[in-house]
Amino acid sequence: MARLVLDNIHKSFHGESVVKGLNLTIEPGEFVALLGPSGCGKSTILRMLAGFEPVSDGKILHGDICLSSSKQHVSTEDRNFGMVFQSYALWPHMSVKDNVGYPLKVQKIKSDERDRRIQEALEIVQLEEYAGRLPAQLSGGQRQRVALARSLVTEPDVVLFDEPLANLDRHLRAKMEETFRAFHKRTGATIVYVTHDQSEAMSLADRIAVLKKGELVQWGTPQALYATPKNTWLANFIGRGSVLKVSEIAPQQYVNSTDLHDLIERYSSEQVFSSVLVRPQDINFVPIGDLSIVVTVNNCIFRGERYDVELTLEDGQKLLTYNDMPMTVNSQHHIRLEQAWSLESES
Amino acid sequence: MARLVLDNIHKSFHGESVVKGLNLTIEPGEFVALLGPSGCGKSTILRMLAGFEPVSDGKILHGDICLSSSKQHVSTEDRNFGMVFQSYALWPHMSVKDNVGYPLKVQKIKSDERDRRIQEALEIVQLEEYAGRLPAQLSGGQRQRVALARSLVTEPDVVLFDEPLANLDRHLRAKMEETFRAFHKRTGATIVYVTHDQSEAMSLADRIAVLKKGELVQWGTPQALYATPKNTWLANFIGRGSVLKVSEIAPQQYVNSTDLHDLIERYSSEQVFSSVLVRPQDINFVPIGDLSIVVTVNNCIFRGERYDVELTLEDGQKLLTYNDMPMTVNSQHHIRLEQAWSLESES
Amino acid sequence: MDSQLRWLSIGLFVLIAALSVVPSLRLLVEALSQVTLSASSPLAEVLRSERTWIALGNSFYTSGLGTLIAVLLGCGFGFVTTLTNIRGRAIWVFCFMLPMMIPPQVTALSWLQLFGPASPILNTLGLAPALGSPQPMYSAEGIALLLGIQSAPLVYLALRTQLIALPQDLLEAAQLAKASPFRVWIDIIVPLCRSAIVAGAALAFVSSLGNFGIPAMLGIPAGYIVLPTLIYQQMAGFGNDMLSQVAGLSMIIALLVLAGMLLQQWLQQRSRYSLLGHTAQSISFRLQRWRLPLELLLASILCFILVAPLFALIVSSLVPALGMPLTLDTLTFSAFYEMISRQGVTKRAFENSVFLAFVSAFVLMVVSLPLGYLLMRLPMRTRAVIASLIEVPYAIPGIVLAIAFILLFAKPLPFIEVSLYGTLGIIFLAYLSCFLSVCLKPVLSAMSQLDPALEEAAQLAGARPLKRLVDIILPLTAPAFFAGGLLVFLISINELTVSALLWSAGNETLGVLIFNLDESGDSVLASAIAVLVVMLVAGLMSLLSLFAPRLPKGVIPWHD
Amino acid sequence: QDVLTLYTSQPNKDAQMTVDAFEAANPNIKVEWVRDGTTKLMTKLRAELSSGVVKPDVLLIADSVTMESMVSDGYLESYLSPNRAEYEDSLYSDKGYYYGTKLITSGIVRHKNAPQSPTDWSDFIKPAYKNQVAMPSPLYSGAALIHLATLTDEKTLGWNYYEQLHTNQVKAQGGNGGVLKAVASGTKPYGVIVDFLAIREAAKGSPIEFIFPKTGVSMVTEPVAIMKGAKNKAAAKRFVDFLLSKEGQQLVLEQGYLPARGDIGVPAGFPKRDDIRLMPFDAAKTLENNEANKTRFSKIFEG
Ligand SMILES: Nc1ncnc2c1ncn2[C@@H]1O[C@H](COP(=O)(O)OP(=O)(O)OP(=O)(O)O)[C@@H](O)[C@H]1O
Ligand SMILES: Nc1ncnc2c1ncn2[C@@H]1O[C@H](COP(=O)(O)OP(=O)(O)OP(=O)(O)O)[C@@H](O)[C@H]1O
Ligand SMILES: [Mg+2]
Ligand SMILES: [Mg+2]
Repeated sequence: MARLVLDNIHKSFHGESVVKGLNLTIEPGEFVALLGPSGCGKSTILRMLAGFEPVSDGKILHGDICLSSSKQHVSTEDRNFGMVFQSYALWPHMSVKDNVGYPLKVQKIKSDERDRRIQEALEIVQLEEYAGRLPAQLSGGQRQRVALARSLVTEPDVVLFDEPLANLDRHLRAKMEETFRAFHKRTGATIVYVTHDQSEAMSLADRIAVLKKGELVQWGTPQALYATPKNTWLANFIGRGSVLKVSEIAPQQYVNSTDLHDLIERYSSEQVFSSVLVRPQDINFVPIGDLSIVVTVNNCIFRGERYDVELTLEDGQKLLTYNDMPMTVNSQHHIRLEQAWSLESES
Repeated sequence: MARLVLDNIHKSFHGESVVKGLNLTIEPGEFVALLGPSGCGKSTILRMLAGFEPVSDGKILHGDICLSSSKQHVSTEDRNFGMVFQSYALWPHMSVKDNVGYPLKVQKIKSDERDRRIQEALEIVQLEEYAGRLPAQLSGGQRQRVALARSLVTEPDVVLFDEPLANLDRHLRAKMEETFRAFHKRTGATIVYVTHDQSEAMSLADRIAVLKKGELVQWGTPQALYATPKNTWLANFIGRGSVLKVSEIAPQQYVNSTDLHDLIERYSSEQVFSSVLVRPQDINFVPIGDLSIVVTVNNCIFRGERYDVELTLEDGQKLLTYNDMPMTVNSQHHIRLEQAWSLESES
Repeated sequence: MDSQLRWLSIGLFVLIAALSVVPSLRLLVEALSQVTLSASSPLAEVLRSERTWIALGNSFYTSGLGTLIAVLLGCGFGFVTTLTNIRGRAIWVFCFMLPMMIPPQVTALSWLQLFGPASPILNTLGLAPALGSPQPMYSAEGIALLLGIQSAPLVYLALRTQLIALPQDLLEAAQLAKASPFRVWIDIIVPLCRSAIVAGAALAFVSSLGNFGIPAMLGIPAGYIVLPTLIYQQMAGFGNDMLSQVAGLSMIIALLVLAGMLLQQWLQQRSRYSLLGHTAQSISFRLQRWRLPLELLLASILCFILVAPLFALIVSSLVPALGMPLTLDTLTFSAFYEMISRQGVTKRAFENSVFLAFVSAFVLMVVSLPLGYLLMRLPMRTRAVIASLIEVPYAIPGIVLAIAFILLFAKPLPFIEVSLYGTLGIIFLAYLSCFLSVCLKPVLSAMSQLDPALEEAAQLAGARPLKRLVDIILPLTAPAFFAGGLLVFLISINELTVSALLWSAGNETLGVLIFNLDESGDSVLASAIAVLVVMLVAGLMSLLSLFAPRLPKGVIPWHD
Repeated sequence: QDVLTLYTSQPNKDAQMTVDAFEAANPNIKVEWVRDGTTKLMTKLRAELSSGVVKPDVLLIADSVTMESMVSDGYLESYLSPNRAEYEDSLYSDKGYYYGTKLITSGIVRHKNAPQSPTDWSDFIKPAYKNQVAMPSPLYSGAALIHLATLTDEKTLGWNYYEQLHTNQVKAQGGNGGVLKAVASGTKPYGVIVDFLAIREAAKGSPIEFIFPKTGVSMVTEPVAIMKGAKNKAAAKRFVDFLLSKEGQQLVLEQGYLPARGDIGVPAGFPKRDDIRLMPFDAAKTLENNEANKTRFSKIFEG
């Protein structure tokens, strides 16, 4: 086990920068998630870590060994990394069983031990009955699970997951999340996990790196990211919530209910403004009273356990909240904002 | 516009049944979602609708026309259907622009009109800048968006979506959901939408069909599915919640708080039982009192806006609820269950 | 770089140098050997001669047109037999492989007879042309037509390996876009197969360029020279600088190949797409009412290129002497009897040729796996250069290649003092050198379309290059390998021009045997042997079908 | 046992017969032989010589012009065989570099169903033969080149004759084999061809016949020669002597060729020896004019 250091990594394709000056230090055995909008460079980072793409500049260190730099390149098969590809990359000519067992075969594991471990891995992903099938005879989700099983049979130092659960339903995802936790605990491997599902990232990762257009925006624990996002973009990106323009206030601090209502009231008449983040659960419908503002229901969407309600303030700003009951569009209500977090304006 | 009828559809691959006696009537212009665990036959149903796979038995009608039966088969290009493939199926030799524009080119739309519509579609999926790229030079999510754009340029009678948003982050998904709604409104097309994301299905679809191992389990509005699931399996599958074994009670009815606590108490001593569904939001932590039961915190997972809390009853049954604060594992608490829904036992 | 890879590269580059570059270089040296400052050096004479340039132009025309015909035929057959629900697929494919086995002279002669003044059919119908009326086959276009037919299977096999790897969903997406089958074909299938078509076309072009038999048969009477016939003219002269002139002419062919390769590279550069994944189902267009007409069309084409020549061949092997009509009275199996009973040479020739063909095909298949793999990893330009170097020995006429091998090997090998000259070994080496590109072409085009992620996944599993080659790349490109090996086998089993100079007593090949018999007037015996060769090949091919269930899918072209 | 290496352009069967007979007469010598068409054989030999090896001890190839060119390049050993006295001077080189062993003449062949019966070369320029005649091309065949040299030297024919042949659309073929096929299969009813091919094939039943033209026939002599630097000169000399001996010439007769020695007789199907007119021919001069002849021919026939 060794620390994984990405030191000022740059990557460009045909002159176009895709990853720009990325610095990350991943402790041994840490579970790290990469989050970011589609096309921000997450897969590219994994591919550089795995050694499929050379870095354009900077270096990747694993402990004392330099894995990649503009001069050096340790080839993938010498890295002892595991990976689940976004495109699965199953070998079409091998059965499910052979696909999963191939890494073991390469490691010359004996065949009964191998069978046992394949069996185990297939059980985890609930594909025991499909052992003899070819990948072409599987459904999308089943293929993804084969790819997962393949990455779980060996015990690599570092495992890279590229959206490993994108095609699975929620129950299977929950099950798989459990599996990842168990795998992580058992092997102590360092895990780098790319996902577009924040709740997945939040629940699995020790730390999360949020990327935007190839640059690191924030790097911290899930709680820190959720509660104290750095700027407007991040606040919008992580979790659900609304960014409100209010009267000026110092960035990066909590604002309590009284102050918040005050800031909102003062805003309308001012030019200079700050942005604050209001989470939906911090908004309550209240009877008319001192600390309350008038809102109109703009939209109401059913989400299973509850409804997403989109509200409009009198000055036209939008707010998102939840409600257990459907609400009539265009009806007027009063709400109180319990707290908010003030943001840096985006650079 | 015409009604789409799936009449007792069977499908088997090499003698193995994958879809079994499916009956669905989809009204013209309806937005229908197919939900079900991985491998339950969703993609196969779409492929039969599109005409890529012949049906093994039964027939598919579109208005008065029999699209597919064991005797007849209208070929895909005569169906005026659209589809987004789970595997995207982008043509690797065409640029993004050409991929999106191909259906228009086939329909001999003039080139300026075509350019306009391609431009529009690319704007919707936020890929204007990538028009000249080849699919191989795109990220996973970008490829998926190209596939989406391609399905949105034309105006088919029926559009089939196979997990069209699986690789997109939540904000882009929200944006795309909007797009689907707008598209549906504008074209009035019938839409069959496969997804593993229930909240997506719930928010988009007029009606949802839930499948299990190739069989239809329930077919109804999202609200009905969520609130009044038919059996234990469905209750577990749709939304989050816990199925509790309680003393016997008639199926398919609401149970109020008092009755529920009574049923739970009586259960421990009995043999015959019923199952009820308790949604997490119907569980409240309360001070010790009349209507309350003791629980132990089993697990507590951060999910961004709140924590998932897994509780254990004294008889070992598990319950899921939410809490805004983290809770210490193994600490004891009292809860009250506000309501529940009684389920049919699974066949 | 990985040490396995490094050793592999070094080994293979030595091999390429030995097989392709050294013979070509030796010819170059020979071409330049007598260059003096005076204007009368052989090379200068060759370059000055107007006929050189006429022949060059003619070669270009016939090979180009021949390639076009080969592409049309090969692709037509390829698309119809792989993509449609035509009946009896396996039989069509099987039959399409066989015309390669019939000496082109036989094909030409049978057509001349079929449509000539002595045609038995036309004569009974009263349609026969007057004695000595002009024959359209004696023309550049006639040459091109035969060249095209001869090399169509090259295109066919190269294309087929690509077609069976086409991901089905790409076609489905096009059908959804309401593209008619024709448009799907034009817009999706053809572009996706372009790399294979170009590879096949390149092979056809190069093989037409070096072909001597067809232009000799049809071009000489029309006074139409191409480079290989010009080279033969130089040899037939009595001059002492014949070797340098011949070598000089061959270098012109080499230059033509290099130019062709640049074109090919340019075409393929823009058609390298890795195809994600593979499909299990084979694509099948439903032909409906077009099926019967299409089947009839295929049948009539096969009649022309296979049945008629084969029939002519069989007829001429069953009469006592050339030109006699086949009737119940004249029918005799004496030619077969004589060839079979004269055990010695016939048996030896069969053994030698089958052995050489098998071993060359096998060795080349084994070599092209790592070679193709390494080439794919080279920068585009380097790859183009190496690929064209490999191509040169196949393009220059076999007889010239044989000269190069004599020049190289006539003396015992240095250090070990073993002489390869006069053994089967030298023919074997020459075959390797000559047919390397035939085997490599389909493999390269298949490899270029492989999804790189599949290999990356194996790298993650810790598999080193050799292991990846065997476990991942080989099975995925197996049809291409087998296509390459099959082509080498089919071409070398009755190969003539290379072995013509290199054989020695005891080391006869079938090609040499047939040719020598034919040349010394025993064309009836020659036909008998040719019939036996066709039967042998057909037999071996059917035998292969027996192994099909154990081989990866799609490996045996005539087995679904 | 001595090993003698022979390069020959005789047809397989004949070569085998010759070798068998020689080995029978000389049991202590074993012959290893390579057979190929003269052109290929010479190409092979030239390539070997060019890399500095002398493989064969004896050559037995179609024509004397080739031998002449080998002489001028200094590749042949001179040997005065005691048997030469029986031969006409023109059949061997006076320094003993090579000896003609048989006479292969080029004459006329016709299909049995052909309407005309040509009797002389000049018939081929008559309108009735327009586009009906095949001949071997001197550009590809040594024997045809000698034929050309012989006919153009003949005063009554000359180059004018060849120009008229072209006007009359006479078609050149790659070699004698091509002509045989064209005539036997009826694609061209008439042709120019070497005698033995046509006569043998006709004997087997092929519907053709060979005609010795009135003006005379051209001929090649299939000379035998010893290589300079031959490993086994003694055996080579024995081989030359054997071919020139009466026994050797008898063998030629059996094989169906006109023997070079005048006192042996003619094979079946040939006219009496005296009825065959041989046109005069000078090998050394032909070699000298060789390039010019080819160029002139290709100008006429390839435009
Ligand atoms: N070509 C085939 N041959 C055999 N079985 C197949 C084939 N294609 C699909 N199946 C099987 O049919 C079942 C249904 O597949 P389908 O692709 O419809 O599932 P799905 O509901 O789309 O699943 P997912 O959510 O994982 O994409 C699966 O169990 C799969 O293994
Ligand atoms: N081969 C390539 N050539 C050119 N540009 C590329 C290539 N591969 C990726 N890109 C570009 O690099 C950027 C980052 O791609 P990457 O695949 O890393 O994104 P990602 O964060 O994984 O996105 P997603 O969530 O959509 O998978 C994208 O804008 C993509 O278009
Ligand atoms: Mg990605
Ligand atoms: Mg699916």
